[in-house]
Amino acid sequence: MIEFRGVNKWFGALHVLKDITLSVEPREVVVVCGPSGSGKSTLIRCINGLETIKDGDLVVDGQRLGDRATNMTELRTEIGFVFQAFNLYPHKTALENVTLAPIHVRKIARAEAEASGREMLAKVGLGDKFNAYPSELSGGQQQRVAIARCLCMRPKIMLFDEPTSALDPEMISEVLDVMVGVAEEGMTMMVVTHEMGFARKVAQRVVFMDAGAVVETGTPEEFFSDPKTDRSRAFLSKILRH
Amino acid sequence: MIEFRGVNKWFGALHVLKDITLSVEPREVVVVCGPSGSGKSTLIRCINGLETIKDGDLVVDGQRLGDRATNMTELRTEIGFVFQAFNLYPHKTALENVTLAPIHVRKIARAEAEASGREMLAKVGLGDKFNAYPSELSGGQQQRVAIARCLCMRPKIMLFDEPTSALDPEMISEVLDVMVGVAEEGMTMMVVTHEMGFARKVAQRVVFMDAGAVVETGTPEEFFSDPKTDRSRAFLSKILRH
Amino acid sequence: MIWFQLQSLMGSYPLALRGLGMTIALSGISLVLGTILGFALGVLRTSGSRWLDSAIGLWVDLIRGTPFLVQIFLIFFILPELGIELDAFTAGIIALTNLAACFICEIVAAGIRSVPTGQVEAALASGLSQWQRMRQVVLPQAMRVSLPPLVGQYVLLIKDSSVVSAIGLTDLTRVGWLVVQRVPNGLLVFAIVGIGYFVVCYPLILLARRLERRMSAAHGEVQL
Amino acid sequence: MLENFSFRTIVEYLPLFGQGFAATLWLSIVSFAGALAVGIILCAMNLQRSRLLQLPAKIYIDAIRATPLLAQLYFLYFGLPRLGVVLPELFVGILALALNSGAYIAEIIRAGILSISRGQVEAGIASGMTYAQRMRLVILPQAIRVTIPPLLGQAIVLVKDSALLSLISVAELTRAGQLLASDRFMPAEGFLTTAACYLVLYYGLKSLAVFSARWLGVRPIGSRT
Amino acid sequence: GTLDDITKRGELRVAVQTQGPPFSMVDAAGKRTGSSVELAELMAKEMGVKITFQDYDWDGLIPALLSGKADLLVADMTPTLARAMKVAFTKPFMYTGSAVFAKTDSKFGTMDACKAKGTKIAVLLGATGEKVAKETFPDAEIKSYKGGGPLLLDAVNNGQADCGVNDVSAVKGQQAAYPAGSFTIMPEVLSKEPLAFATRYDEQDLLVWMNLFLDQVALDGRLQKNLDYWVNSEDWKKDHQ
Ligand SMILES: Nc1ncnc2c1ncn2[C@@H]1O[C@H](COP(=O)(O)OP(=O)(O)OP(=O)(O)O)[C@@H](O)[C@H]1O
Ligand SMILES: Nc1ncnc2c1ncn2[C@@H]1O[C@H](COP(=O)(O)OP(=O)(O)OP(=O)(O)O)[C@@H](O)[C@H]1O
Ligand SMILES: [Mg+2]
Ligand SMILES: [Mg+2]
Repeated sequence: MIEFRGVNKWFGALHVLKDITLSVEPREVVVVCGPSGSGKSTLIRCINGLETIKDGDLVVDGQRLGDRATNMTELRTEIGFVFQAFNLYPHKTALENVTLAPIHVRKIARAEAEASGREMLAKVGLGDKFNAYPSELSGGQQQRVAIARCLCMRPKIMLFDEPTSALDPEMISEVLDVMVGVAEEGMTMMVVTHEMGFARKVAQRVVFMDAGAVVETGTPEEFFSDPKTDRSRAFLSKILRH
Repeated sequence: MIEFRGVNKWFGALHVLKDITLSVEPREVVVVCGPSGSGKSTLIRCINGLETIKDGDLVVDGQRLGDRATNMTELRTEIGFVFQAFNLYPHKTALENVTLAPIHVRKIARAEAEASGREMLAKVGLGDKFNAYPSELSGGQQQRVAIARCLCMRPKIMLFDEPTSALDPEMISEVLDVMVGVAEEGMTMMVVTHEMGFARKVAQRVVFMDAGAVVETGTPEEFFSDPKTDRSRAFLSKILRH
Repeated sequence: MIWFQLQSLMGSYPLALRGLGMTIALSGISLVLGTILGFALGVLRTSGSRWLDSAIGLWVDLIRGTPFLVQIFLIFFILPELGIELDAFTAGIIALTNLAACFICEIVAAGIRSVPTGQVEAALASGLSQWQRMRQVVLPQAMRVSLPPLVGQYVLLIKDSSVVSAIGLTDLTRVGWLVVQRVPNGLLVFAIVGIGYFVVCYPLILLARRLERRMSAAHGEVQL
Repeated sequence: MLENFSFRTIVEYLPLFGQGFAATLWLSIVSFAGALAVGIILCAMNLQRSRLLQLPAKIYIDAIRATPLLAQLYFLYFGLPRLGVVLPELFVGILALALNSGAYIAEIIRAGILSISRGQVEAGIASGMTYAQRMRLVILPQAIRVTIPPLLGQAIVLVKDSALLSLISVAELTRAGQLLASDRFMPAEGFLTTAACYLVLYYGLKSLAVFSARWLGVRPIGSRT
Repeated sequence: GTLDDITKRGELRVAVQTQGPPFSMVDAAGKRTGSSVELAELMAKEMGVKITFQDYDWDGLIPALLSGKADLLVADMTPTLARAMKVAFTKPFMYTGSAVFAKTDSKFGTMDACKAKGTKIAVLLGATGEKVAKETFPDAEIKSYKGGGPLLLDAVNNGQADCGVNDVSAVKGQQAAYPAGSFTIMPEVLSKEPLAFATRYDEQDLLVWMNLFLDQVALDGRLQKNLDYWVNSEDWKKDHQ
């Protein structure tokens, strides 16, 4: 579904992605973790073309990014992206946030889009917040709207960039619960997160990055119980200690 | 050192602090926790007068807040306050951040203030970052500068409002380590935090708040192993689960 | 014909230089004074006193809402009836300074309001006095936001200074009017006047753009 | 001048002021609409990556901002006829105001657009919207809110600048005052009445801005120190 | 009295309206000159004081006189009765009339042509010409400009107006800046208007003195000399262009 083959990327002189080779199968859930600045966000932002790569191949849903034949705008409709900062449209209600892209991008009739938007919001536990503006919602609620917004496009892939790290501790679990639900329905997912409980529960694979390179990959059991590199061991000890 | 006696506070119609009675002894470390919106921030912001109280008595370091005789500006120099968002002055270097108040408020000679500022920054592990601007520091480093900034005023009391919740997971431990160090030197501390590891390690008491009221207080062992109310039990289960 | 007129215009260049000098003197002095006064008003406006805020707000509204000509007119012709006699240059400076101060006050107040609450609270918590908070923490940060619009406002005020010719000061625009009586090619004359203003204003616009770019570089350019 | 202030004469001239007021009002509205159009086009050009579009917009904006409206008005009114284009003065006046204010408005809108956080833009990109859709659905609606106060400021400037049109024989508010001053030699009466009318327009605009801000759901920023 | 003040001050303060040649203008050297200006200088000389000119633009002129910033107002101004309710005019120092002018090669060469419906006629805002034009050409479209007589010539020359109505001597003086024969000035004089100086009613002594001055210069020929040089011929051009 997603395949990185020797991908490299620079920000000016900074080599942010170093020769990444990695593939994600359909219906697979992959958790990406690693220290700050290691390139996790850059990695998943490349997948829907929010960042462009310098060399190497990146094939998503059978289409090679950067090819002339690849219509990025169309490809993006197949990829849902959930941001750390939610990025809901502040001038639209929850329902409008959720139906905006289906109506204008997918060209679905408004009534139909609203019906499925309502359904999706109800599914993430916000059946009573259709007409609330983002500013009237708690962080956890906003992030759930953001997830519903992606799901309404019925994407083939969902990408999450630290979806819970801007949330209050109490609200983290409500968002994680929704994400677990999505994973269990068989979505292909790549999730940047430090929530190891989530990784243990639904990930088929954990990818550990450091300084722009993939340092270690493995099943959650392997990774948590027996990290192979010093760097991942040090990282895990800091993350899990408190 | 800090004594709340029947303190009440309203924001408009919202009763944020309900009849709070609570006292903190010198050299005691108290951790405050509770769900979002329960009034934790408001509680500790009252102590240094960032919020004013409606009725009840609040006595800090022997002085009653709201009394004409109490000089708030002077009292505040005895109270260090560490914010969730660090609130470093972005236009000043680490060293300037740390020496601003000693020079202008305590009227200490610049050379002397800088010497003790350097010492304090070294103590929080930033001996090589004197001339860095906040934008050049990581979150964890910024928060440590913020703590050093308070310590430079040699306060009698330190207040922390969720000092680690805006940090990357890896950086949390470096800040907690510094806080543990401060606690062990015998500082009177009130800490709003959800880091239960920290509470276990240094707190003499945990205060659980809900909907503006203190619902439960106890030693960390009592509180974590045997929470008395349903509300605190539910809260703990969410916080500790992931 | 054009050549003939240009030649005849050349004779007026001492007059034009004097006009340009007057424009620069008037706007220079009143911009400096207006900036100082405007900052003071801006700080007062955000000092937390509702009374001061609405008093200054009302004054700013009055000045923004009425033609500058009328303000000059009141200062120069009506104040003498209250026993305040001013010469034209002083009256022009006062009127322009007041106008500048009102606009600058709004810009500065907006800058101050844009400084995050947390910054003020941090300063408050470490025991800085109100003046120290302003001086050390708030104003330096407000400046970042205020500087580009401030410089932009200067350009507008320089152009507004032409209204002072109503009270007998011969500024650049007035020179244009005088010359056009003799060389009736308004197009040519006012093109030259326009160039005069351009020479004064354009460096300021460039400066404003530079400041703006430096600030947005710090914030990271938005890609649309 | 004030001790003989004659309200009677003002009343006598009131119909004239009424006409002037109405003229200024509609002149300003039409010019402002034009200025918005000019501003939007200029701003759109200025935001393009292509230098070919960007450069003319930049040069135009700078040239307009650095020169006085009077010179621009002169160019349009007396300059265009030399090139064989004779336009009615009303049209020239509105054109001059729109072209002049448009340059300022372009900068205001640009600032508003650039103030939209990167995350908003990326959210639009990520959900597969085209450039035009992002602009229309995400960026502009949010930018509008930020630009209301500076747009109000510009509208006020435009209303006052429209006084300059009396120079090219467009009868507006300032002219009514000047007539009172030149027919009857009553400058105080003339100019103070004019000022009062402008103040009415100012407060009208201001409440319109407050109203539209509320309509768009912008919360006022509280002051604090 | 005002005359005492002037003597004490040693200075006569004159507000001028720089409407253009021949009455008041700034010449190429930047010096203020013209028929009215020279008369005012003569006045100061007779008073034995020096003269300062205050050059207001149109909006500031009347306020300057009324507020006492200036002692008198020197311009080519018609003393209408309405205006005389506010300021005190001297005796007329000359008579002129409004004339109609048009571009030489246009179809508006005669009065009748100008009377046609929809003719665009340029006048100066608030000037006598404005009123006269409205009476003479009831069907025409009157356009009032602000900013001085030369602007009218410019407007007619550029085709923004078909013809203009202004003080005949002003038109004659101002057309000098154009190539000879650019404009046709029609022989009909629409109205006979006096031109006078103005001062305030609380300056009766100055008013009396100025009237006496005008009588004197009329008698000893100095006024005629001034008018012959500035108004009735184009002699001034060779000295001042
Ligand atoms: N637009 C950019 N221009 C220049 N450098 C950038 C840009 N975006 C990111 N970087 C740099 O690239 C590196 C990797 O950034 P990235 O955001 O991918 O890290 P991350 O692993 O997601 O970190 P975090 O956990 O803090 O989100 C960092 O050093 C960052 O400073
Ligand atoms: N300045 C204010 N004006 C009005 N209401 C306020 C203000 N500050 C806080 N509140 C409200 O008071 C209540 C308590 O706020 P407080 O910030 O003390 O909660 P908290 O326990 O610190 O929550 P969190 O964990 O989210 O920081 C909340 O409902 C909040 O919305
Ligand atoms: Mg990241
Ligand atoms: Mg809080």
